[in-house]
Amino acid sequence: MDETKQEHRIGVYVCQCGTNIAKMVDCDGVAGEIADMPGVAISRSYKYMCSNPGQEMIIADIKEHDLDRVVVAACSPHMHELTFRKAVSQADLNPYYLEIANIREQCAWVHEDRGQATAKAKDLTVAAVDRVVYQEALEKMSVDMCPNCLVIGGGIAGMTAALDLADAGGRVYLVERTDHLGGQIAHIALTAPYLDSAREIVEERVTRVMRHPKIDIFFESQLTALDGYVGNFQAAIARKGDGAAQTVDVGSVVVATGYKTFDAARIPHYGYGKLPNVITSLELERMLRAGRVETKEGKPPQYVTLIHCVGSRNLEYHSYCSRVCCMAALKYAHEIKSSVPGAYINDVYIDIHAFGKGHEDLYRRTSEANTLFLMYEKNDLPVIRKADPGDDCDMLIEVNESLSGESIEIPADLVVLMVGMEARDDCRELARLVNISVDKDGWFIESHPKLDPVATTTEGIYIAGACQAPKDIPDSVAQARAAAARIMGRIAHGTIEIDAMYSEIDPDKCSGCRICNALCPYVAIEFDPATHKSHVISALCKACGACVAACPSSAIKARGFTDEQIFAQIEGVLG
Amino acid sequence: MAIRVNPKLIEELEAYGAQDVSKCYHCGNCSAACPFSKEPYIIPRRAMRSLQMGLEKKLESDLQPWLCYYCGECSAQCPRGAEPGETMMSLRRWLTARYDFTGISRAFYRNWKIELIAIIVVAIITGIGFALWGLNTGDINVYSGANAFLPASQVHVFDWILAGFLLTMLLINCGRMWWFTVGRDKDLRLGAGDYLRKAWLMPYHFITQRRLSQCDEKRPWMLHIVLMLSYLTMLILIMFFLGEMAAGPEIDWRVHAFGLAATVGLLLTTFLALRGRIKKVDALHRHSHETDWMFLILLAVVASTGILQFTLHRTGNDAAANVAYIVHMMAVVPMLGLEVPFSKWSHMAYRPLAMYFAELRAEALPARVPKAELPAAAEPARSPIA
Amino acid sequence: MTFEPKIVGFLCNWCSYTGADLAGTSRIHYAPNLRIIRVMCSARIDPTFVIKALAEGADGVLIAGCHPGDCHYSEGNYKTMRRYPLLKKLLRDYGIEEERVRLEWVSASEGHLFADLVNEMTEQVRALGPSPVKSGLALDMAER
Amino acid sequence: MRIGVYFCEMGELDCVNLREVMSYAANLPNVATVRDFGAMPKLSPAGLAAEIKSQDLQRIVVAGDSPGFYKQAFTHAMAIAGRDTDEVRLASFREHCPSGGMGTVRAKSIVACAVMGVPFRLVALPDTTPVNPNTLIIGGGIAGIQAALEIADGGQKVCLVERSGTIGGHMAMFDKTFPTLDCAACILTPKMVAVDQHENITLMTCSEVEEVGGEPGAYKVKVRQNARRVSIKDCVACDICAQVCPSRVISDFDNGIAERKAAYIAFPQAVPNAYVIDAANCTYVQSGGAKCGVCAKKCPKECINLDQQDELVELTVGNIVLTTGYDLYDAAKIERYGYGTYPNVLTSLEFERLTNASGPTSGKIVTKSLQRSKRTKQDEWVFDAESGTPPSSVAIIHCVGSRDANHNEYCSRVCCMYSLKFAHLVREKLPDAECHEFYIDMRAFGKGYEEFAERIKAEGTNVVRGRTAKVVEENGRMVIKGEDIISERMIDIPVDMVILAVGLVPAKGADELARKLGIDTDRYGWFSELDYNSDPTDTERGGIFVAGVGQGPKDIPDTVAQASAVAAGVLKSIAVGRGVSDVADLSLEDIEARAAHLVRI
Repeated sequence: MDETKQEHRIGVYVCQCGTNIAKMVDCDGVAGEIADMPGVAISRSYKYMCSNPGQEMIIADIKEHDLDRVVVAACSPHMHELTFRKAVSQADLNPYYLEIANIREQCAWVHEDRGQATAKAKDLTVAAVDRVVYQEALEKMSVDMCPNCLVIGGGIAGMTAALDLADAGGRVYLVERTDHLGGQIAHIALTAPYLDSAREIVEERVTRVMRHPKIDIFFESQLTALDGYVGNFQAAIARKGDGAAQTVDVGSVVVATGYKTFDAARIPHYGYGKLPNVITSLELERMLRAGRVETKEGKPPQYVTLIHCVGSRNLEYHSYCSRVCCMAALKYAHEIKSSVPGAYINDVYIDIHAFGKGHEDLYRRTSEANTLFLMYEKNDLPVIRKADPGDDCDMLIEVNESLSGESIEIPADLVVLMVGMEARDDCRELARLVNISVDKDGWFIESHPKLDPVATTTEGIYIAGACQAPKDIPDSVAQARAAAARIMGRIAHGTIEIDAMYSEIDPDKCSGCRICNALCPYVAIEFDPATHKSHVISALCKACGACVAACPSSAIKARGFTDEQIFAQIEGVLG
Repeated sequence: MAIRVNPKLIEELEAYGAQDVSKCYHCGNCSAACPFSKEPYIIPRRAMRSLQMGLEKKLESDLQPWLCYYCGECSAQCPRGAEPGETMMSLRRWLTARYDFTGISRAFYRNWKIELIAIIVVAIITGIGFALWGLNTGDINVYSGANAFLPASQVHVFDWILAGFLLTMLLINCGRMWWFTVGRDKDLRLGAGDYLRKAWLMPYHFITQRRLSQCDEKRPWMLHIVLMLSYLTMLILIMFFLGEMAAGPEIDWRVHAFGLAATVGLLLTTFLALRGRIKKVDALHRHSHETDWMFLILLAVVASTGILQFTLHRTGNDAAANVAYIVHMMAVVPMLGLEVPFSKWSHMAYRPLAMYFAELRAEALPARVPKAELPAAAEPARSPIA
Repeated sequence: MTFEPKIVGFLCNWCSYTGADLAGTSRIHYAPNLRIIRVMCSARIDPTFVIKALAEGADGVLIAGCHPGDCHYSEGNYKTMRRYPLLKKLLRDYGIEEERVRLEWVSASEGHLFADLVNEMTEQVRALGPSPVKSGLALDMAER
Repeated sequence: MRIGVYFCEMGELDCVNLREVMSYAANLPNVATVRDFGAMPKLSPAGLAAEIKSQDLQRIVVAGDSPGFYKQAFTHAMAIAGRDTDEVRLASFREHCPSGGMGTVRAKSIVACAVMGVPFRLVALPDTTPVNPNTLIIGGGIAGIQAALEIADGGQKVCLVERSGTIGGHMAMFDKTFPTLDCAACILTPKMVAVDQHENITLMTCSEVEEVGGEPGAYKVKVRQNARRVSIKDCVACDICAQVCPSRVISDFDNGIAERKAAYIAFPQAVPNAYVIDAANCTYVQSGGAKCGVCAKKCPKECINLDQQDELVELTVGNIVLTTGYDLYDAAKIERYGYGTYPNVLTSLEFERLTNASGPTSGKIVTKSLQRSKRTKQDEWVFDAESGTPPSSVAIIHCVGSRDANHNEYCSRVCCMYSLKFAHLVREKLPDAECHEFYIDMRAFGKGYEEFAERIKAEGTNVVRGRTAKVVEENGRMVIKGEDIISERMIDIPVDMVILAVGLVPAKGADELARKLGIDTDRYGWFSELDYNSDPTDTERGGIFVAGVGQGPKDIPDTVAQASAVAAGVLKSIAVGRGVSDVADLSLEDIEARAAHLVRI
């Protein structure tokens, strides 16, 4: 195998990543040893390969030492494979003549013995050198970008994205599972922290969406299938009830399906469903809208208690914070007080999350309005019980109050449970349908938590609003716009490049057994009766390689992941 | 047994001057800013909390408000403008009302007009009483000696009656204070020995105002102690040397000296206090309850009329001196009869008592096991008071 | 001196490899005996990869993919699941302890689980001792 | 239909003449009664119900700066009176009333819309105007970078103006980012490089906006390009100029905990990757060319021109994006924490640099040591990896200058999380060190934040609920004074290092910039968005957008989302060739007419 290497000129770059890698791996040492490998023309170690000078170094070397292969031993390829491919191609070398050795996430950061870590880092780098030799020059394909867009969900996020995209000139298909637009906000009277009219927001958005000539709305409908690939999706939309689905061509998809509220009945402490005067925030909204905040007995409550974090920030239910409930609770404190001036309002909380613009002011105002804030420890939930007949209240809430260190009981005639946000039941189903992933809580996973909160691991599929994680209105709107922006950018180009990694069938080897046809989840393999052979529709292929492993006559090649490459890598890692 | 919270108490306290308690979000800044905040007496936040939650019983048996001398540091640093200092002041008013069995104090604090009326009524009765009595027993033109308009000997008797009344009231209320804060607490194991061993704390704190001297700001302490001592001196003089005071030029020079010193002390301090409350610069003077004003004004009148009659008498205007004397009495009687047992002045007795009780409690309390042990947390101070 | 086994891991790009990265970003330490090879999907893992690894001197092989139902390619891992028993049979025929080759599901959010898995498997293989394959089988492979 | 208009104020509005608005409302069609309840009114639903009945009202309009606070009283009243409770509408002035003269007119139009029962935001959609396809972005932090890339990737020309010598902003100073703890440089530098290489982006560093004229769609902007005195094109960042430069300066990039030369580069990955001559501290420039000038002589590429002059560049742009970010609140204003008095009391950014691999101690956490400074020629407390000793106990204090009526009342949103991150870094680098964290509310609200907070507690950091009141010195050691509220104890913990989680304030000059652009700021100086909920990144002025912390404290994901959101507005306008004009262009008559039209259909 060394012979094959001999004729190559490989450049190897070991990144120190500040001290991230250098702390556990002797980078210079590794670079030094690799330098002696056959075919390696140059081998260096540098503080930050990803930095501008780092990339410049690679480009310069490629030109100077006319390298034909490049290996970068650095962080995970998920981090910077693209960065370095770009650098390589800037030096007029095919970007796929590049191999990344992951010596940070899977070496420096997970080991404690510098010796062993260094040895492993070397093995990984050597393997990368072995593998890169078998890399081939691949070309990206470019396909047309359909300017139409599918938006799933008619809440504030969905409507905002739809409006922006339609205003920009593309046709938008808006799929809404209910018979009206507005989503969760349609059930809310006022918004926190300024107590502005939620209804006006909805009215404004809905009117504009309904009247927009470029938006087609599918009420009481759902996405039943999504075929194709970025720029060229075929989405099947079916109305509830009738099976006949309508298919539309879209270039991108915005998933804005939002959330569902936590089912308070799951928490035995609160007796929701058993005690008539324990209600959820949603039920309170209904009361407020009807203008009557009163107990089941029809009396105005003297004592009202708001309980925070119902289903949120709790080991048994959801560990995460639902982000909007705190402000909503403070808002309710004011609304109830203004509806029932005589009422005493108690607010049972863990921490007040008043983090946004105007939030702290609302918190201060709520305190000033004599709202009594009572703090409980996470996971030490309050317990609600019926009061004794003699009492001047309907229920008593037992709390271990942290700020006083007392175990207290709070009189209550009405208890409002601030139910948290939960991923929708069908999130996994939908995720599979549009081929994106969900986290342990059922929220859709963004392609990067910090730098790319709207894109997903699947090209052309974007997420916006509370389906990605709990969010308030402004943040949902911002994210929806962000998704729209990304799509507009794509549309402006007219075409898009799709990854060069896909499978190929060698017609000479193919026996036409058709095993692969059935295997492909994307029906990307077609059988040609004429030639009696199968071939891959590369644009549809997502390069999973299932067919490659299955082919009895090993006629299928996974570009970028060929058998030779992986064999070479195996030999490499085993030194 | 869980304690019931009572959101109504905070409203009741507004009448006593606690306007901003609900603003507190319990960051704990005030307790740490307070020079007196030592376990087991973490002040002022914990009292603020009890008040917010309306834990009446707990507050009633709480000595913490008395341990605060209102240096104002907590209010100055409070991030929410919740005025912890003023809240403690209001709690002291509320406690005074609680201790007072007659309910008069409560009436005074909840509605200052009642106190004002009471003062005026008492003053008028005193005035008329003394005038009539003087006119048919003595001569308006004679200040002292034989045939004096208001002969010292008789006034003296009156003084003693008044003192007796005043003392009984105070004793009963102090008794109640003891019961609320120490007596009824089952967890406390206190023998007569403990009471005796610590008894010195009362006079000690009464005379020295030691604790106030520990505030970062020393000026209030100096004023307070001057006021206190002048007042005490006056009291003693009146109680035991009234004769000499009323006597003419042949007055004993010591009485003379003390008398004048005390008067100057009183006038000076009341003047400064009044000025402070008008200017409202430093935190402790920013808020004034009506009862504060009445008390200060009474004190000013007493002192000024006192010195006035003295001067008039010395300058030979006996008639004028006698009139001044009556006015003087019109201020003195309501002050001693109303202010001392039922209003602000009573803290003169409650504070030293509180120091004493607090120390007793701290001694007798079973060692508290903290919920969570801190790595480097300080040990609870042995003596939180002295 | 204790025997330090060499383990080759074939990890799917979307779940297990990302999970391994998460273990890294969370700085969860584990045994350095595993050498990871990235494939797009566990379904790409050709049985010959495993044989090759053993032939090249690996004492153990780890195959890891998304949990059933979570596959990025919707059903790749089911294919892997079906192939695995056949692979086991093959190994038995070669006379290789089955425990040397393991199929596990590791999701993108299971950094801890991945670290534990590596530690546990390392100990397991260490207990088994050096692989018998190194001797004979390598030749057969060479002919392939 | 009979309508009643009721005014209830919070008393926080000075830009509206309420009397005038009321008399206007009284003359609107169908308005039966107008009443002013004054500031902070105590309303009785029963009383209102009686009035509704007596006046026979079918619709209520509650008007004021924040009328929502009083709405329910009226809704309840309508219910009692047996009317349609949905017929209570709000006329909120706080939301859409600009400061200055416009306030009263705007208030009138808002009332008009409410009376007619149509959403103001729908009626007040500004007209469109032709738009110039070029975009100006002011501020080269992560927000500016993200917005620039989004727009440039959309195929449009962008000019990114940055005040300092490099883009990257505060994020470039960070070591790790919460909650994933991936290194900031690793995720930021590629984007910076991308900006540098993008054919659609013109990068103007060392530049500031001097003057803004023109109108929406075609703004005329004067940008002052301060002389960098080093040719970006030719500089290879060989560092020789810095080595030979005699003038030592406190490094602003390292937030004052390290020194640099007057010829310097902020950090190795700076973009553009070229050195800068700090004119204010350059001997040559200050001496008017009389002294020094050695760097220019020694530069192997001869790319230093110490006599270079500032330039004024004229730009015409259709859209402007404000991403000016933030500064830290001045911790010295809070004397009781001893910042500036005790050497080892640090601000959050100082600690970021200290713990940063590319910082002065290359990431070693040590306390300051006394050394003779080459700069001032006297002993100074400095960070030095060799002579400095690692702290055995560290305190992290939350809410420094935030949530405090004496400083800033708002919450700075990021401090809780970065403080937890600090705790993790301290415990990771110094496993034997104690770490104490003092907070009021633990605001871990984002995706994965709560889990992160739990993890930090599990790692053995002592997380205490209770704000630290003061840092004092007791026999040579700093001592933290506070109350541990949960365990009912007074805190009295000796520490070697105190890290202040200092809150955020608008970036220096942001207010002036806002004035130049004719947009509002809130009372703390953060840029005012057009609508808090539905248009968080637009402003009153057409084609001017805000994103990131400049609009209000925000963490990186939210900042990035906003930055991308802005791109939507920009790209949209360019795609159809028309952008929106100023909301203020709409006259009261226009609004009335449009509202009436909307009611008809």
